[in-house]
Formats: sequence, C-alpha cells, structure tokens
Amino acid sequence: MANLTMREAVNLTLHQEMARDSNVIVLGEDVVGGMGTAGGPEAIGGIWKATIGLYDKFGAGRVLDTPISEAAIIGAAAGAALTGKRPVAELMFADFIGVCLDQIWNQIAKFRYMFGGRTRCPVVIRITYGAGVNAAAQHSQAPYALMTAIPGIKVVMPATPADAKGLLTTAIRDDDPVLFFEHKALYAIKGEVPDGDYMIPFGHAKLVREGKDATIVTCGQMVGFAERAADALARDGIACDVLDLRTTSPLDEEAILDSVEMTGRLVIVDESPPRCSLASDISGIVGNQAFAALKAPIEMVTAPHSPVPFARELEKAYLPSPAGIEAAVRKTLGYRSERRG
Amino acid sequence: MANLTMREAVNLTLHQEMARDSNVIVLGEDVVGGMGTAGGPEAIGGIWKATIGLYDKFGAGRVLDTPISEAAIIGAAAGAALTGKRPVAELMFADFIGVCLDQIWNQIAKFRYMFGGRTRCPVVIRITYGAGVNAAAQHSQAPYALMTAIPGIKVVMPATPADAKGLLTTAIRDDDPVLFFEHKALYAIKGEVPDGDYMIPFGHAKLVREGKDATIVTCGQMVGFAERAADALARDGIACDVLDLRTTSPLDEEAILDSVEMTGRLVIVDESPPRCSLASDISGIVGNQAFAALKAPIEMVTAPHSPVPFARELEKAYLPSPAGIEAAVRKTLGYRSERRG
Amino acid sequence: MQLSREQLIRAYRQMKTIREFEERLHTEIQTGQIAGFTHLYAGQEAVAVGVCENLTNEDYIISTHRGHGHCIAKGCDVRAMMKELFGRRDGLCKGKGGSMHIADVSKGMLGANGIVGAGAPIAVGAAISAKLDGNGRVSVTFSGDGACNQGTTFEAMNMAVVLKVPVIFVFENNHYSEHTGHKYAVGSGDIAARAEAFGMRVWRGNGSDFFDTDQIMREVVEYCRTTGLPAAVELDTERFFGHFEGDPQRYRGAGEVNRLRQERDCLTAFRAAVVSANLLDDAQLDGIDVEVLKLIDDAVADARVAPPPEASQVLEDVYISY
Amino acid sequence: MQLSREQLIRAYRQMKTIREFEERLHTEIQTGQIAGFTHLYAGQEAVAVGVCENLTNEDYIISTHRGHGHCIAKGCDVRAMMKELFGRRDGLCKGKGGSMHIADVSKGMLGANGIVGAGAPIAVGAAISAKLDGNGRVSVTFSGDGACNQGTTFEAMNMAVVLKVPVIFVFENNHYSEHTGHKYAVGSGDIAARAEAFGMRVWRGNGSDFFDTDQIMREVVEYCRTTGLPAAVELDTERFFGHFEGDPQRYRGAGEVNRLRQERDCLTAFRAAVVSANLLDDAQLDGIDVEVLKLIDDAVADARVAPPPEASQVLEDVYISY
Ligand SMILES: Cc1ncc(C[n+]2csc(CCOP(=O)(O)OP(=O)(O)O)c2C)c(N)n1
Ligand SMILES: Cc1ncc(C[n+]2csc(CCOP(=O)(O)OP(=O)(O)O)c2C)c(N)n1
Ligand SMILES: [Mg+2]
Ligand SMILES: [Mg+2]
Repeated sequence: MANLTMREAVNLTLHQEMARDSNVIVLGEDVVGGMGTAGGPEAIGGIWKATIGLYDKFGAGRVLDTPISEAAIIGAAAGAALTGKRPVAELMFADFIGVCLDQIWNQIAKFRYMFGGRTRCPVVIRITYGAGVNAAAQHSQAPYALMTAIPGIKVVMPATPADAKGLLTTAIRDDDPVLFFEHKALYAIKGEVPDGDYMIPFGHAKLVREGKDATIVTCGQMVGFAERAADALARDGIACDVLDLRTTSPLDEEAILDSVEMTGRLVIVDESPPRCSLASDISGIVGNQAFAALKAPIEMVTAPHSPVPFARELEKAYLPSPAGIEAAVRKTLGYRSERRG
Repeated sequence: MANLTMREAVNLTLHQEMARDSNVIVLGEDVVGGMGTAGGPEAIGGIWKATIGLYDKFGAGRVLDTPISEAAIIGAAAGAALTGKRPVAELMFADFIGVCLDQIWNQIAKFRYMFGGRTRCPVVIRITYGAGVNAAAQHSQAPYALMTAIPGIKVVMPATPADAKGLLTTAIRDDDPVLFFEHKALYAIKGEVPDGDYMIPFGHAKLVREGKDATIVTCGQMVGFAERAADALARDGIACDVLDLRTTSPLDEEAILDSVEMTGRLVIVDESPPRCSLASDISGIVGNQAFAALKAPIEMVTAPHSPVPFARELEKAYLPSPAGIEAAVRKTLGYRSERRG
Repeated sequence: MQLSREQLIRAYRQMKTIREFEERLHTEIQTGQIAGFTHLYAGQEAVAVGVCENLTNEDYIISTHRGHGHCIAKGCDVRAMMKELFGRRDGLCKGKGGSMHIADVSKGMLGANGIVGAGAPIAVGAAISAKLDGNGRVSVTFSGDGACNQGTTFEAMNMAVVLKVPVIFVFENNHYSEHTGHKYAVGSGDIAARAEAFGMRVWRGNGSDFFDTDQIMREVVEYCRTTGLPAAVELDTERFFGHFEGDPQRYRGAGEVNRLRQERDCLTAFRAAVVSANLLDDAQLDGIDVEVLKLIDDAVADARVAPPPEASQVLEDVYISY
Repeated sequence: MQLSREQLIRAYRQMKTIREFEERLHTEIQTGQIAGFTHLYAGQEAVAVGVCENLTNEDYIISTHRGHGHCIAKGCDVRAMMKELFGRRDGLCKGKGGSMHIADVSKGMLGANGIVGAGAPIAVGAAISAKLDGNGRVSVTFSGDGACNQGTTFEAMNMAVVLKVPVIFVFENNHYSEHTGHKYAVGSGDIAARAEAFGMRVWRGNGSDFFDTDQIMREVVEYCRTTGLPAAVELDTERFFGHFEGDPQRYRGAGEVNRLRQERDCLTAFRAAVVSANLLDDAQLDGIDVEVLKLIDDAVADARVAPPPEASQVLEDVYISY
C-alpha cells in the first residue's frame, strides 16, 4: 500500500502498464510538455501531471505529444488500436468531447459492430471532468451520461485513488474501448493504493456505506458527497447503503436492485443536469425492475438544467451538495404511501 | 388545408418564413445544389429537397450552400444569429452531430447564459434523423436524448406534416436556439396542413388517441407506431392515451402526469437505445412525480443497446415495433400489484 | 512502363473487377434487393488500383463512403463483399456494415466510412503503429474533393507532419462533392497546395490514367517507406454514376457522363496503352473480362440466395465482453 | 506614421490599460480572491489594439481563452470586466462567464471562448450578417499558433473563401500553445501559408510593434471592407506570463521572460518611437500611465466589495422563454 493522490495513482498505473505491455502508448496535448521549446521535453510533464515521467522512461515513440486537434487525437488512437496498439489518449477536459464526438461515437464505439465482430479497438480515453474549480461553462461539465448512452463503449468513473489504479489497469487491458473519467476536483485527494498488479472488474459497484433505511447510488466526485450525507444521517440514526457504481457502462444493476429491494427507498446523485441523465437512467431501470419494492418515489439529486456558472456562489448552487443529498434521503424516508394499486 | 408530405410542409414553411422576415437565412450542404457545376445552382435543390426553390426565390445572399464542414456551418449559424440573423442550418444526418457537437453544446446552447443574459442566439438547426431506411450505423441514429439533455436549447420532434409546419414556424420565430428533428422515414408521409400562418406552441403534447386503460408517450416516427399499437389494442377493447410530445425540451410534464394519474400505467416508446434515453428521462420524472398513481412498472420500449445494423432483418429487429409496443401495454395491464407499501 | 506482364494483368483484372462489381450493383439496386445508400466507384478504378498495387498486404488503407473499389483493390473477398451489400449473414461484415462500412481489417482495409473526413486521423493512427513496430508499413487514407474541406482532414495532415509518420493522403478529385462542384467548395481549388502548406511533399497526377497513378504512387510509397514521413497525392479522376444510386444528376452538363465514359475511362485507356505497346493483346484482356464477369455473376447468384442474419444477431458484436 | 496625436494617445492608453489590467490580475490572483482559470494577455497588447483601432464600434470580433486584451481594445467596460473576473453579480456577464467567456455583444465583442478554435466559424457567421446587411462591417477572429491546428479554424477559412465574406483571421503567434513550442506543433511552422492555401490574401507582421500591426491592419481592413473578401494576418508576438496563472513555465529558456520584457515590449517600443519622433513626450505618456493605474485601482476596489450573485440566479438566462 502507498498513500497516493488520484493523480499519482493514474500516473503510477500508466507507468506500470507501459512497462508491462509495449503495445501501450500514450498520446494527447502536452502529455509530454515542452516539445519544441528551450526548456525541452518533459519540462512540464503534462498539464494534469498524470503523464509525468512517461516520456523520459518510454520515449517519443510511445508517448506522443500532439497538436491541439482532439478529433485527430482520438482518431489516431482509433487507428492505432485497430492495428494492434493499446492507446491511452488524454482528453484534457470532458467538454472537448464536443470537438471529437464523432471519433468516439461513430467510429471507436461502432467499429467492431459495423465490421461484423471481426476487429477490436482497445482504446482508452482518459477524460478530466467535472465542476468545483470555477472553470465555468466550457470546462466543468460531467457528460458521462452522454457516453453511457453509447453502445459499444464502456464508461469508468473512479472515486478514489485505489479505484483509479484498479480500474485503469482493467481499462488498459480490456479489449473494448473504455472512457475513463477523472474528476479534476479529486486529483489531489489522497488514499491508500494497493501495490503491484491491481485490477478491479467492471460492472461491480462498491458498497461504501451500509444501511437498511435507504439506498444512495452515485459515482465519481459525488461518492464523497454522498458519504458525507450518509455520515450526517447516521448521526441521526438513519443508515444508508451508499453504492459507488465505479462503472456506469456496464452498470451493476444487481447491486442496485438488491439494495433497493432491501431498503425500498432510493436516492440517485448525479453531477450532471437532470434531463436524460444517469440519474434518470437508473431511476428508469429501478422503477421498472424493483417496482414492488419501492416504498417511496425515487429521488434524483442532480445539477439544475443550466450550464455551469463561473462565480463561486453560483457554482456552489449548481453542484449537488451533501446537504441536498441528506434532504433527499429525509424526503424519501418521510414519504407515506398512498398508492392506489 | 393542403395535402402535403412532411418534406413539402418543411419546404413551404421555409418559403413562408423567409418571405415574412428578411433576417431568416438558410445554410447547409447542398441546400442549393449544383453550385459550381455545369447544371448550375438549384439543379438538384437540396439532397432532401426540403430547401428546394429557396435559392431561386431568395438568392445566394440568404441561401448559402456550404462546403462539407459541419462545425463551420453550425458555427456560422451561431455567429449570424448573434449578429441579428435567424439562421436555419441544415444538418444532413443527425449522426453528423458528432462532428459539430461543440458548436451546439458549448457555444449556441450556452452563449446567453455565459454572457449573463445579454445576448440571444436564435438558431434553428434542422436535423434529419432515424432508422428505417437501411442507412446503417452512421446514418440512422436518433440522438434526441443527447440534445434534450443540453440546457439552453429546445428540441422539437414533429410527427406529422401539419406539426412540421406549425412547429417549424414557431422554431424560426423563437428567440432561443432550437434543434428541429425531421425523421427521414416520415419525409414522404402525407397529411393535411393548415394554410397561412400556423404556429404550434412548444411544450404542449398532443393527445393522438384517447383511452383510460394505459398511457403511451412517444414522439417522432414512433408516434405512428404507437398509434398502430393503440388501434390494434382498441380492437381488443383496450383503450390507450397516446401522447405525441411534439417537443422533448421543453417537456409537457403536465400532460404526461395528467394521463398517468388517470390510467396508472405508462409505456414510453423511444427510437434510441435505452441508456440515459428520453424513455428513462420520462420514466424518472413520472416515477418521482406520479408515484402514487402508478399501478404497474413503467415499461420502456426502446432500441437495444447496440449500433444500428445494416441488413433489413437486423434493422427491423433493432427498431421498436407496433407489436412490441402492444406487448408492453399488455404487460403493464397484466401487472398485479404486490407492493409492500 | 516498368511493369511486368503479370503486374499488368493483375492491375487490369483488379480494375475490371471493380468496374463490373459497380456496374452490376447499379442494375441490382434497381431490383430493390439491395437496401440502403450505395455510392459507386466506377470511373475511379485507376486510383484504387494504382494505389493498392503499390502496397503490400500488410500496409493499411482507410476508405470513404465510396469504398467498394478500395476494398477490392486491397484484396477483400468479392463474394463476401457482395453478400455484405445484400445484407447477408455471412457477408464480409455479417450484414451489419453494408456499403458504407465495408471492411476487412485482416487485409489492412480499415473500413469504408460513412462520415466524410473521419478516415484521415484513423490513418494517422495506423501509421503510428507502423512507425512504432518499425515494420516499414505505410498507411493510406483516401479522401474526396469534398472531404478535403472537413476539419479532421486538416488536423490529420498537420498531425502526420508533427509526428513524422508514414501516412499517404490520397485525394481523389472527381470534381463533385455530392451535387456541388469542387471549384465552388474548395477555396483555392488546389487540394495538394493545402497539404503542402502543412509541410509535406505532394504529388499531382491523372487519376484516370493507371500508369500515371502507378508511377506516382511508386515514388510516393518509396518516399514514405524510406523517410517515414507523410505525403499527399492529388489525383484528377471522374465518377461515372451519380453521387449515390438514385441521384438524378441534374448538375451534370449535357452529355457529360457519356463524354467522360468516352474520353476518361481508365479501362479503355489501359487497354489502348498495353495493346498498342504490344504488352498484352485484346484476346488476353477479353479473357480476363470473361473471368471477371463470371466472378461477379457468381457473387450475385450466391448473395441472392444466401441466408439473412437472425434477429438475435442484432445484439452480437457490440462488445467483446460486457 | 500616419496617426494623429489623438490616435496615438488612444492607442497608448488602450495598450497600457490592458497591460495594467493583466499585471494587476496577476497579483490579485495570488490573493485567492479570483477563482478559475485565467490566461493573461500581457505582451500581446499591440495586436489587440493594433487590430481594434482599425475597427469601428460596429465591427465584430471573436476572441479566445486569452480574451481580456481583445475585450478592452474593443471598448468593453473595464470596471464591469473586473467585476466579472471577481465573479460579481453586476459583472459584465453577471458573474456567469468569467475570464474565458467574457463578452459584450453590444460592443461587437462576441466573446472570449474556452474552446480553442471555436471562434473562427462564429466569425464567419458574423461576416455573413455583415455581407447580407451591406453595412460594410468586417468580422475579426483571433487565433493562436495552437488554435491554428484545430479543424474548425481550417473549415472556417475555407468557408470564408467559398462564401466570399469579410472575415479577418488574425493569428497571434506567441510561439507557445500551452507548454508546447509552435515549431513543434505547427506542421510547416508557417501559419499564414495555410491561410494562403485556401485562396485568401495574407499579411505577416511584427505583433510586438504597434505601428507595424496598425499599418498592416489598415490595409487588411480596407481590403476586406472594399472587396468583401476574407484575409489572414500572422503576427509575431510574445506572452509575458505563463499559459495560465499558476504555470511554472519550465519550458521557457533561462531568462527568456526577462529578455522578452526587455526587447519585445510593445509599450516600451511605442514610447521610444513616439518620443524620439517628437509626437508625444514622456510627461504626456506618464500622465496616461497615472490615469490608467487609477482606473485599474478603482476597478479592483469596486470589484472587491461588489455583491456576489444570488444562488437563485443559477437558473436565470438559460432561455429567453421556456
Ligand atoms: C461529416 C459528413 N458530412 C456530410 C456527409 C454527406 N456526404 C456523403 S458523401 C458527401 C460528398 C463527399 O464528396 P467527396 O469527398 O468529394 O467524395 P465523393 O463522393 O466525390 O467520392 C457528403 C456531403 C457525410 N457522409 N459525412
Ligand atoms: C478544443 C480545446 N482543446 C484544448 C484546450 C486547452 N487549451 C487552452 S488554451 C490552449 C493553448 C492555445 O494555444 P494558442 O492557440 O497558441 O493560444 P495562446 O494560449 O498562446 O494564446 C489549450 C491547448 C481548449 N481550451 N480547447
Ligand atoms: Mg468528390
Ligand atoms: Mg500561442
């Protein structure tokens, strides 16, 4: 075990996987840093420092610093994957999916299907996402629902440094394309990270708090928020299951349904705006498959239907909060059934 | 009244609105057709023929044929709208959202918000979408959920020629950005279209079949499918409310909730794959707000979690069918409550 | 001409196979048996074949929405291709891809592509693999005069120069993007000049002339293999059918297609050249024609009766494991 | 020099205002009062001012992530800008936009933009409006040496040529995109040549020299206004701070920033030129300096105590009606 930030955990995993498999390559904007400058390569080591040291260790052939051309970055990753590599592309901000969606949605996600199963495209796209650092409307979004909606890709949402390592290892070794979302507000959070080879299977949610009164389902940055809410509720004797999904595609329906069948009450916490969101997705599945078990309406705690604002006060109002989650749990607990049925 | 195809209704509306307001301009690939050829402009009149005759009538200044550069098309529409025009841009296939998402999602949808309410961006983007013509994975998608999820834009889904006219008129005169989805399999469908100035307000669903046994909510091409299912069920004495949403953003929650409160049973039909879909969106809203009224789990009839396949047999299996909708209604009617409560 | 007799025969057979494949599709489509959007390559055969004859089986190509010619030229199985277009279970892509996504990665054919401009960055990626593996392979991306206006094409060219990878940008200028003339839609009209502005070497040639194309491609492929650098080629060519099947082609000048078929047919030109130079004779070429026609006949006959996919297959091949 | 005394004073005041605005932000940001990502424009003032002094209030500009300078040069209210950066309710964008989205459409400033390359197509749209309205306006889009590798920039250039609209592509080559040198990331290294390859006229100049920039822009704006055609300008310039505030700038050569501040400071050069030519004297310029500093002082003092937005405002301004 080592005590690492999520940023360090990601970096360590990239080092380990590149050392393990010479087909793993890394590409993106400033993933080296300092190319073509007096300071020289690795002078900065990646804007997020997640790729630091890779260039020194593995060289320019496997660590490719690219121009500002996201569509070409993701497309190049696709082409390298179709021809035997395991590229790990970095998208500096999730909002930039806007300029490269085609390569994710219409190319990478569909190759295997369109080609009748006769190819594989093991691309990993690491994407920094989320609000909380006042980066405003075009650098703060959390578009994991948009990605979860796409058949053909897997979507990973680590909430801790250990999970970042375990899930990124799995992602890199996976033969399907994987989108790996790293929350920028979590980069500096520290945690114990297992040494050596560490893989976490996809599609298995993690129970981070246990309790029979209500179920809270969430992922990414919101896991910590939900834990704070659960801890506050626990002080009032209210015990919640808190499920960290870890991956939203595949989704661990079993774990969610098992918990809801026990508690009868569900709160879903989602950092994105509400419409066609992961919150509504899970609500739809649970409402359909655990209908009889539900003792109260499913509550969804999401961002509002608005872009992400800049000012501190506004961004705070935008993001779901531990207090908001707590209130939602109390609301669902306060519900008294008047169902006709 | 005139009996027109949806394609003709769209064309007529563009003619009327361009005649009415000189700020309305049209742009897109081959919206004129024949530019720089021996056959000359308007030789073809738009790949979908929806823009035919506009160039002859309104000239090159207002009908702009563009290179194959969707990001620049949508961006140019944005810039024209910020500076006083009412551009109507044509995106030839909804799948091409992949190459211009940024301009829709991060620019057009957010300008007013980012600029503190001190501007408007009245762009209309006409988008041809949907499966049913064997156009395969990259020319058949129905990504209205992706657009519905975006705060700052409105999403319109006409199901009939009359609605196409009434809703497109409203869209062009609206001061907010509007995405207008035209189903390619509906283009040749005929219907009565009101003459003259005809506007249909956004956010008002249309009840196309009435019945107290179950509610079917849908939009676009699926409206016709749902009607066929409802008609078949009616022959067995099962009467359904069929709601055509007309716009998915804004969403007519009232109409949906009113109907579900009466019937207690809801089937949502959605041409897209299931995850984070419009179906799940509505399921989440109804499950939360009409919980007590629900007598059975909400059923969602969607495409599977797969790309759109090419072969006829596969595409048929991919698309929701009237028979599948019928089965879902029967399933919800057959449900006997065993809720704990 | 530096080509052996075998090479000439092979080149002719390939071009002829593409031509007959497309001509036959054109008639089959009228019968309503083939669904979807089909873009025929007839007229441009000298490009596909002139390029691919200079490649090995291991080199990579990425194609466009107009992909049948590139597929055949790269060695894809013609019968499996035909079945794919008929939407059959044992089509090249199990009936899932169709015309716009026909592919055989095992042949280095990384797919037709329904998204104009999407192929170019993917080709850069294949060239990254080639460079890293040090196997001397090159990667070719075909783009039209329309595709050369798509942002991805430019990004890919710049990235190829920056990363110094052996990708060849082949621009097939057939003067039309859908129904729009290239003089209208391509800023300066000069596609190769754009590539040059990114700092790569460019070539220009007559894409309706197999020998010119072949000659240029020999140089280009040699250049890219030895330097590991990207290059671009603009080839002037003609399409003989509409943009897609069903296109009324009113944007064409009067008699334009007939004239092109008379004056700019790469097959006619090839035959004239090899016969007049006494390299092959008409009887030999006619013999190939017969064989090719038989191949296409058989492929169609096969495809017609081949079984369709099962409905359950719709959910196969989305993931390797999920 | 063809500029009047008033024009010289105005230009100096504008450049100085930008400089002091940015220098002050640099220190204010250390205090932690200003949130988010901030990209400072100091060093590049001659570009913004050299361009905008040749525009009218009615002409349009689209800016980048590094937008303060363009904003000020186009006449946006400096106090409201400062409040915006402090995230205040009556900031230029009500605290919703912040540094990367600062805008004032009423001044023809169509926004800073956090997405590299997004501005260029939008500028084409503004030029479409200008052309249609026949009002002689032009539209300017600023792009960096990094942005010139983004697909949208190319698409916009081609489209401007095709549609024949008066948009001016101003490329500010400050030699870095984030931490990467332009020699590495820009294929040929020659940005203007790319624009030229699309078929538009191009100019090149010294963007650290106000007079050179002004002179070129006079020609370019005149050209675009009269012909209605697009044009491009590549201006060589320098940024004095990091890419964003907080950037350790290890990619810089030893002493690089100091040297640039010594040798390539547009304000120093301007002062030397006008004083030595006896057009303005040091006292006059010093007087402007004092006024500018006071303006910035006041703006900061104001912004510090201005009220923040209400939480409820998060849902305002998403739509006009919904
Ligand atoms: C991104 C995108 N935009 C538009 C289209 C529609 N479309 C298909 S082919 C085509 C024209 C392509 O022209 P060109 O590149 O010259 O190729 P050609 O058809 O001549 O072979 C267009 C506009 C598309 N498939 N993808
Ligand atoms: C589409 C997109 N990709 C990447 C970024 C991150 N980013 C912000 S500024 C920048 C560098 C821009 O360089 P340049 O265009 O030269 O402008 P400069 O910073 O020098 O003013 C990058 C990569 C972004 N904001 N948008
Ligand atoms: Mg063409
Ligand atoms: Mg720069």
